[in-house]
Amino acid sequence: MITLPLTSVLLTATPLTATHLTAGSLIGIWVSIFLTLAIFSFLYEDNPIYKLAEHIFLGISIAIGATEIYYGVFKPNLIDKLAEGRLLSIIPLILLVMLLLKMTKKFDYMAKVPIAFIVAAFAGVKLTGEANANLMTQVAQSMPNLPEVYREHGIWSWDADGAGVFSSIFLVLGLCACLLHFYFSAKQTKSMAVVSKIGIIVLMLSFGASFGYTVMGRISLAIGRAQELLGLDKPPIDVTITSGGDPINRMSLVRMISFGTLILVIVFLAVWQKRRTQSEE
Amino acid sequence: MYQLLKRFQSMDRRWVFLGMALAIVIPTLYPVHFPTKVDERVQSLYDRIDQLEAGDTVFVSADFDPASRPELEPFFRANLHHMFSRDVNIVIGSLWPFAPPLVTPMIEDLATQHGGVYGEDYAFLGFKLGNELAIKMIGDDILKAFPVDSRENVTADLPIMSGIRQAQDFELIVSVSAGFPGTREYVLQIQGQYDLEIASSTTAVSTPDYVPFYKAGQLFGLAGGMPGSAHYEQLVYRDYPVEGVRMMATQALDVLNLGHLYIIILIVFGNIAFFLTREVEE
Amino acid sequence: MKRTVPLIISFIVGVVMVGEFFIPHYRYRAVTSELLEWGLILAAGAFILGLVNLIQVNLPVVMQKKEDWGYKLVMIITLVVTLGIGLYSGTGRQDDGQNYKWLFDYMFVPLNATMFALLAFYIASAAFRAFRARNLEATLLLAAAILVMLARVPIGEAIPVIGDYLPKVMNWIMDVPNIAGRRAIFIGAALGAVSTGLRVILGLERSHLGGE
Amino acid sequence: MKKFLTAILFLFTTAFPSTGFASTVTDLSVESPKNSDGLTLHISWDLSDEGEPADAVRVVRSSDGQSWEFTGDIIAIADDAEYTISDRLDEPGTWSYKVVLLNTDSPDEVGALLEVSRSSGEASGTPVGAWFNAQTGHLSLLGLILLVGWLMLHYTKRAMSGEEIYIRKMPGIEAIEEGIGRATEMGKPVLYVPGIDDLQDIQTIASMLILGQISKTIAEYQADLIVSCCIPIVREVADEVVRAGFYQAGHPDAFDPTSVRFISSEQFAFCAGTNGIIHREKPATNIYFGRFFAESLILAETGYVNRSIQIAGTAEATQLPFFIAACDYTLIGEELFAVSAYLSRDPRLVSSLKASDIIKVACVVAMLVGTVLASLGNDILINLFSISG
Repeated sequence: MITLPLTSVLLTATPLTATHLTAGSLIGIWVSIFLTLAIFSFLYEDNPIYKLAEHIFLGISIAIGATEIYYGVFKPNLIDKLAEGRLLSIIPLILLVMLLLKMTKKFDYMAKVPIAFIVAAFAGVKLTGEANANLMTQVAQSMPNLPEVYREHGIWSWDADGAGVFSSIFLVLGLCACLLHFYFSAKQTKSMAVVSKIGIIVLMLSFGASFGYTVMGRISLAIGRAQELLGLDKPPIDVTITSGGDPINRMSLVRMISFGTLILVIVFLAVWQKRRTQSEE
Repeated sequence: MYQLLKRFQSMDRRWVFLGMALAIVIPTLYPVHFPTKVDERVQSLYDRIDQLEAGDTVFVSADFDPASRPELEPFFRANLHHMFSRDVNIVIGSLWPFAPPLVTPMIEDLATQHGGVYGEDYAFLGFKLGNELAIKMIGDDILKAFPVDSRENVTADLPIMSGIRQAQDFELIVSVSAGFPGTREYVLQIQGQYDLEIASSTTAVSTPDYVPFYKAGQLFGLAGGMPGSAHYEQLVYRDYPVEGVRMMATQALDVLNLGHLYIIILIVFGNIAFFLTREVEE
Repeated sequence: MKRTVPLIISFIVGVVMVGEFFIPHYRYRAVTSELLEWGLILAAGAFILGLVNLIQVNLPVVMQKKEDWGYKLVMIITLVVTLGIGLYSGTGRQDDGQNYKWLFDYMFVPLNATMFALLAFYIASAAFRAFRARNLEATLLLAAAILVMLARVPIGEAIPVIGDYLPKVMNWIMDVPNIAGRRAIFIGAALGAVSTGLRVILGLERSHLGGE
Repeated sequence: MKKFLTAILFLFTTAFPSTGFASTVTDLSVESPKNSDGLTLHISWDLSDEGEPADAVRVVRSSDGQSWEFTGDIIAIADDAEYTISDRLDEPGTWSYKVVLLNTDSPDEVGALLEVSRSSGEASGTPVGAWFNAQTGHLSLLGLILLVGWLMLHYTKRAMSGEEIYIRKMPGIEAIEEGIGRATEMGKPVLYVPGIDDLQDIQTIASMLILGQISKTIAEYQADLIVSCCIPIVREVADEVVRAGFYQAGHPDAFDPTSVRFISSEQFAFCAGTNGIIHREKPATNIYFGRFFAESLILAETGYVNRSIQIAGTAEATQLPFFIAACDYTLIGEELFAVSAYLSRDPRLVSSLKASDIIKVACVVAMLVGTVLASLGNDILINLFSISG
């Protein structure tokens, strides 16, 4: 175990000369911290600042999605091509208009054509992809050559994370049991119930692994937020707020803003809570 | 005792939240570093990319958004660094609408560090909606899927795209995937059809889902979650800490310790309380 | 007519798309990539529908000053302003100093990321209050979960004696039972996709066209 | 001494730079690969160690035999190397190829290179595109699809002719009805979330089918229903499905058009919006059927805090542990599809279920037999299931 001093672990980048923080960026940093804490305030209770942040989020996410979709799809794949005079691109335009007629009462049946088109396109594309990668390949990869496995790893090899004949057989039989657990069109006999039970056990081990990994993923994301609130998301630089003013460490500045905003949010929640209890009485 | 356990069980969950917050903030402020062994799946990813030759062209699909950034940004950066420093040409595309504004600064940042020339050493084709359909199109005809790049240059005219028309014309594909659509859809739609070499960097959540693909040879490498990114960082930047680079995943991995312990303790204590009180009730 | 045309289109498009896997000829691929492009455009069109629908739902709430109308107003204003700035800024919208970039960096990023980060807290609470070793299955699930959590962080490897074996056992769980379980689910999902796909193509599945 | 030797060696190597390998191009061949798109040619050649020395080679091509252009990268000459490139063409037709020998100081102009006749002889080829990829794996995939189709149609016919195809009853089905009953007693709504994926996803389709049946039951019980959608098209369809359900139950007037809502197509905005519904409207029963991602836990947790009865079903393996943890009843994977078939008794669904059951048993048999065969050194079954690109 190596304990590194805080500065060397977190502040690895070479400090640059102080950069000027524009008013826009400064306000941005505050807004970003405020919105972060506003969402976190939901953990206390559903409250007005959370709702405010939530609705800003609803609005901004749809707007950014729409903007990116415009520049990512409509413009290059439709508008530009029409502007070049590509006649074939009139067909998707017509289909698009038909889809948008969905919003009218009178012609909404027209939308069935583009919907049929897109659903069938997805269905056709997924059909071969799933059958190939998720069925054929997985079955093909579940037929181990046991003597070869034995030559390579023996019955059980710690060095190879437990690979070996035991694990190979476990994999094949476990997979068979799981598949038979999902066999619905027969009454369950006693022997089938046993197989099904084995299948469930294997599935539960699999879900357990999933659970462990998911916990890790979620905590990782919270760490990301903590790094930003504590000013550890950017290289350590000195910034000036007013031109010609004294340089201040960006990390300290962010921490000051975070702390101040946290107090603000807590005070707000306390006042809001008090008022609510009063009005209930 | 029973009363105490009962109260412990019905404790306001906001105390649990507060504990979680402390379990994250404290080690972030005062980190303790433990060395780790590099995962075999990450090693094979690294080795394959390390074998690329100067002039090879790789397609990177950046399919993540701000929400999954902590896990994937470190990999994305280290991966670009790795390939730029080997003079590999990098073509980047995305299937997530929120990716372009997020990844553009990262790409530019790394390109500037390595003196990459846009259009020759790297290019960002932008975002394409349509999930499986878009992936199928990348397999069929990438120039048709992305007629222009993110800077509105005609994609076919970019020097980096000469000789490239389909996914199989790339040396390999790196899918940096935060979920749907992502690695899984690449594997399903085009990996088998064209026998492509695909590597995946993914969130912890998707990792158990992608392990069968790795074991079946459908992926040649898999960097799962924060440890995956941290291991890759450690392979790319051999020494820790590195001057001028923030190894964000490696830092975060040290914070994860306490977070995991906290959850384990919660599960164990929650269950003990549950069983003790249940016995009394019965 | 209103019913037959969509069904014919479903059939043709579906069959052409299935054929894409089996027919590598470039002339055929020219057709499929064209159809795929139309698919992309329609998928984008569906997004416009959502946008309009959102305004259709929320505007009356604001007009009639129903509950939470203030928030809905904030939402509509944010939407309109962001969209306006985004469309106005053009290709350079992601450059430094652009308003669109500001909105994305300082508003969308923290909101999106924090929403996700809430999950860490909910998992803690679920772990404490909901995850119970009620029976054999749940016990196995929990045991596997704890083992994976411990082995996946550096501190697990640092535990004396068992620290060496923890990652190995975890990898075994990932490589053997996990794969067995996943493959069963994958195979089932693939069969589902094949049968549903065939139903859509053959016109037996019409729920997406509004029932029978 | 060592230093001195190194210096000598250094002088020697710089004074007489490497002159490359003596090389002559032999056996230049141009072939159209099998099962290709008709715009690809494979060019291969050998180098014999005679003639003038060179460092590298590069391929030039021409569609008319007149004007030549480079294609592909510069390839360094090495011992024992095999030279093959796959060339992508812009248009079909007959293409001629030459291999040009390069020295590091060679001019970069195609014409100049050809003039100094440092190029090989010509070889030409015409790409032939395949109209059907007839490799074993592709054939067995096609066979599999046709088999599933045939089984489906076969059992549909049998089901239509009145034959009862058995599906075992799953415990989840009773849970749904109980949940609706509870909501009616409490006078609170039932919240139905059909996942967050597109309509094309089979889980969403199954969810819509179940929603049709559930809305019928809800209309009969005269309970309230809220459907919270993440995808606009899903909302449209859910709207019609619920409307039809209320109509079939004989209560078309009870249908409230605002009950089927589009929240947002952004995952977390959707999640926040649906959370809001759970917090503000406090449904008695929450049903989550469909494809879920990260939002599953937040929704299930919020529902748990609000003491709703929760029933979940998804085929999304990553989210199942949380549903199992926080919900009262969870349908795992395909059980979701089985429930939709059981509830609707739709011959088409029942037949698909039957068809996939048969294929599953076939897979089990194939894997067991395949393992035995593979262990005996026979890879026939593995090859049957393998597709190479």
